[in-house]
Amino acid sequence: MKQTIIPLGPYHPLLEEPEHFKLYVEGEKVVDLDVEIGYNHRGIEKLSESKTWDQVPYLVERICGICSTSHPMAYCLAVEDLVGCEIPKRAQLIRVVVCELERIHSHLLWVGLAGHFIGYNTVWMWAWKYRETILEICEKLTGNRNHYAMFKPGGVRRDFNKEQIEFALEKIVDVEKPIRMLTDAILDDPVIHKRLKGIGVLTKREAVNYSALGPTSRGSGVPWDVRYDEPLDGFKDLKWKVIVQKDGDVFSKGVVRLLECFESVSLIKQALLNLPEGGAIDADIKEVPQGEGCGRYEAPRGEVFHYVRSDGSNMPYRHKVRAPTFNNLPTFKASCKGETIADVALITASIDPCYCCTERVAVVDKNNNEKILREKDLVKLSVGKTKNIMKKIGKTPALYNLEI
Amino acid sequence: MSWLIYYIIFPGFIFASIAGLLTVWLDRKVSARVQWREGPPWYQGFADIGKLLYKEVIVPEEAFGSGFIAAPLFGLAAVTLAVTILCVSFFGMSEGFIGDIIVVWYLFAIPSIALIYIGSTSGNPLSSVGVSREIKLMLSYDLPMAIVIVMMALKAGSFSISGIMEWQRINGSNISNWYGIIAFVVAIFCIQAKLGRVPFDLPEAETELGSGILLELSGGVLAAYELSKAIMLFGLPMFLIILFWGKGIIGGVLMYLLIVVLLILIKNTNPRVRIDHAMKYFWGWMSGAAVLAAILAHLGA
Amino acid sequence: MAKKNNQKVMKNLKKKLKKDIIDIVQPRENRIYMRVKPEKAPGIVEYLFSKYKCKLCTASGMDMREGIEIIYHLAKEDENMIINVKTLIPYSKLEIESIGKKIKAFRWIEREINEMLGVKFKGHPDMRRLLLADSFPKGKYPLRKNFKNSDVTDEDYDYERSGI
Amino acid sequence: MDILKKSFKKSIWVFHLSTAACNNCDIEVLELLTPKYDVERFGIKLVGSPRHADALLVCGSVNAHAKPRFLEVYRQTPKPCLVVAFGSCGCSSGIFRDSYSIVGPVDKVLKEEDPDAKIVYIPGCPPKPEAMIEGIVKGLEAV
Repeated sequence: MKQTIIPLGPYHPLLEEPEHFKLYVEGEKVVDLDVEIGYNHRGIEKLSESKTWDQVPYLVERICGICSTSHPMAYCLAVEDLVGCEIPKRAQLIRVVVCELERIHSHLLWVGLAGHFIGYNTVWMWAWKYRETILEICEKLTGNRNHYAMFKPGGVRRDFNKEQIEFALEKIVDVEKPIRMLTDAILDDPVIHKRLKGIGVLTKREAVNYSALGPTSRGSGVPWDVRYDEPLDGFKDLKWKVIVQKDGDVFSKGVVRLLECFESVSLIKQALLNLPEGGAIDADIKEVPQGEGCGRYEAPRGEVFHYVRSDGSNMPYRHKVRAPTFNNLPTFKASCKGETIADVALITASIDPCYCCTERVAVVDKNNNEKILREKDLVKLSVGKTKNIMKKIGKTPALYNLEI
Repeated sequence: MSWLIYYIIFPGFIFASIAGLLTVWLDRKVSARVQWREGPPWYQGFADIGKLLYKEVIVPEEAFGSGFIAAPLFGLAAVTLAVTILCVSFFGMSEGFIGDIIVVWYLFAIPSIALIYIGSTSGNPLSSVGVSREIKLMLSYDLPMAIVIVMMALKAGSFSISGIMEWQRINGSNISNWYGIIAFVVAIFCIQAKLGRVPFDLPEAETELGSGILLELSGGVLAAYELSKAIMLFGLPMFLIILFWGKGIIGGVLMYLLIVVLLILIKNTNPRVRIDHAMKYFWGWMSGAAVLAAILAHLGA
Repeated sequence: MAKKNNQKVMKNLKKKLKKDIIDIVQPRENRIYMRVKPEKAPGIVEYLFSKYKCKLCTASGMDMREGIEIIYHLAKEDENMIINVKTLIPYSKLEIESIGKKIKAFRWIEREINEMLGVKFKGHPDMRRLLLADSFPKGKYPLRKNFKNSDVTDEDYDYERSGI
Repeated sequence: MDILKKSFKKSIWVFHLSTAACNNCDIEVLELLTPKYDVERFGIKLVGSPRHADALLVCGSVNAHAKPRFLEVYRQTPKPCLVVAFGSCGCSSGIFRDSYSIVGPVDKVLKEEDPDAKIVYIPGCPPKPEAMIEGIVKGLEAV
């Protein structure tokens, strides 16, 4: 059977990070997949060996634009694990607030893009419109829309004052309503059910075998969530639950993300309400003894792992960073096999690879008449599929309009 | 001599491009408004063309040099000729010739052929994919449109524009009866495809093929293509006015605005369709509707 | 509850693997560091991954004076414990059995350690470059201590091989 | 001739290019198109191919893997074109300055290819959307 392989150059007209996938396809069916990354390699681990302990959070924050507070969080936990010191309660709750805020805005970004992939561009515009309010809260609390620079080993750099907390509390309430509306609109939309259910299935055994992380594994019934498995003492007295779905297809991964937004909103409210009065926000570590420590935290896309080893000097001897997408990316081999090209764009979006940097999938034609399939090609294919599903159902849901 | 003046100044190049670029601006403004955005300023069309002329032209080595530059200019000239013939007889300045309705329709087809020529010679794999889609699209929308034109001409008993307009002036414009409305809907979709607008903008899908067929055009050459598209955006609705309305200038302007608004509406309310969908759509539904309209017209409804 | 079952994990780890482990230490309540000989390491890690139901967090390689040390970080979620298996591979014979042969999760991390530190993984299915550019000069390993950031500058990249 | 030059200022077509960036600037670029900061009112449009582009929006410090491709895209854009170095990574490779895989910020890499390329710097990590619009507008004057 003729195998088609489409190479796709790293530079893509719309935007996105340069990631390059090669998909070996027979006709419409996907047979194999090859990934080529490295366009973004900036040698961060080598750089952090030339930074002092306090400078590393600034560097580590710029690994990924949208989970830019999980890396410093995991790094600070690693250093605190190495030093073995206790962090004041108020600092922990401030950390929880900032991390959960980022989880919402990262999930909303994903919801917008997933909507774009199946042709609901209104979902894209709405999700990103409500994401603006979250960014406003972040800017109010931490001073910057994304790279917050709030954490340092031993605690938090800045404190929240009364006025900031009121602003955040009142704004977070009027974010919950639109997310509720968006979730209901998406979850009970017949076309989305037909479109997302049963494709790109990652079985539980495969998820364990690839040690997938975050929503990708929780969507297949594997209840790994670092906030639950290795709870910070800040988390112990907050009430929340891990969201797990069983059937591991794109739909359940989406459901996990959407419901997590609500958990995050309630977490933020609880944390902001019982911030302990006054109290130091920093256990100011004087010097780091020899030894090693691992820290891990639940980023929006999965568990971020940092390993730090020190030889007593004021710079880390070795600093290992592992982003969640590193484990989730190879799961494509399992979940993309046997799917049609039209669905591949959705499957790549389902693991939310660090802001769709891998959404351009290459389908290569063996007898080298290169059929170039770019992202919008895939989007169009998937939109085409949505259209004929709608014909079958004979109803055009309100969400489905406004091609951008 | 008077033909030359018509061609260059009044209904020809200058007038058509101004009207076309204003329509392009109207289209972008309304689409932006629909998405809560504030659209571009009124002179946006002129600024785009001006800027493109200001830029240098890059000709890829594989492309056949002079042909690459001549083709869009050739397309532009053909479109302006078509618009001149249309407007000359619409404003009653001089008698058209027999069969000029067919001539106009195929003059409008020349820019697409020019595009296919550019796309195939530019040696870029992406534009070759765009070329195959453009050819398929042309084939699909020509069939229903041809049926509509022939039907209108037979109804009016003459193949010249002024003849059709004369007939409609006497016994009511075509749009006012059943077959006219069906044919009008078919014609609107065919024009949408001919202009390459969103539901059918397959050949130059922006992020899909990296503006596929237009990938290699740059500078003045691209300006020629954009201008011909703008003039077509002005010319094709005029073509429909003659086919379906026929009488009066004021009525014509109102009809023109109605058609443009319809085109914008279609563009904003549905996502791009896959190429095989488009072909099935045109050959199936559209041709069926055109044949139905023809039967109705024949029965004198 | 956490106190009690952590001793339990330490005890049965000792019981099962006692002869292979050089030493095992538990500095904190949810961390275990275990030092193992390079030939034994793949066997132990596979045992921990499959039978003992641990998940692979990652593996980090370090350039120590006497050789390259690889630490396999495995997390045992239900007892919220991180088990780190450390092996020291001498410079003289820089190779180790690849775990990626059997378990897919290890494939990418082994490719990264190979290109960054030069450790050969015997039997790895597709050992290619993962992160570094193809035009990166051969034979240079960025994460080694003797490699300075300024060693490789713009000129050393020969761009013909970058496949443009 | 200055009519054409003036119209160049009124309609800028932008092609986005990301070289080793942390994709935060990429999101901020997309935010410019959303209803809140709509840039289409200045006639700025995102286009699909470097051939049509007048401004190259480069996010991220250029790493070795991306350098040949970035220069290739620059050669393909018809001159006169504006290169916008986006964010502190674009202006000075930011925090990744002395890493082995970074071969210098946008202007150092570009100077090799074409010494008198017109470059606009928009610092900030990520730059605020207002700063971006102001940067592009300032860039127009320079052309």
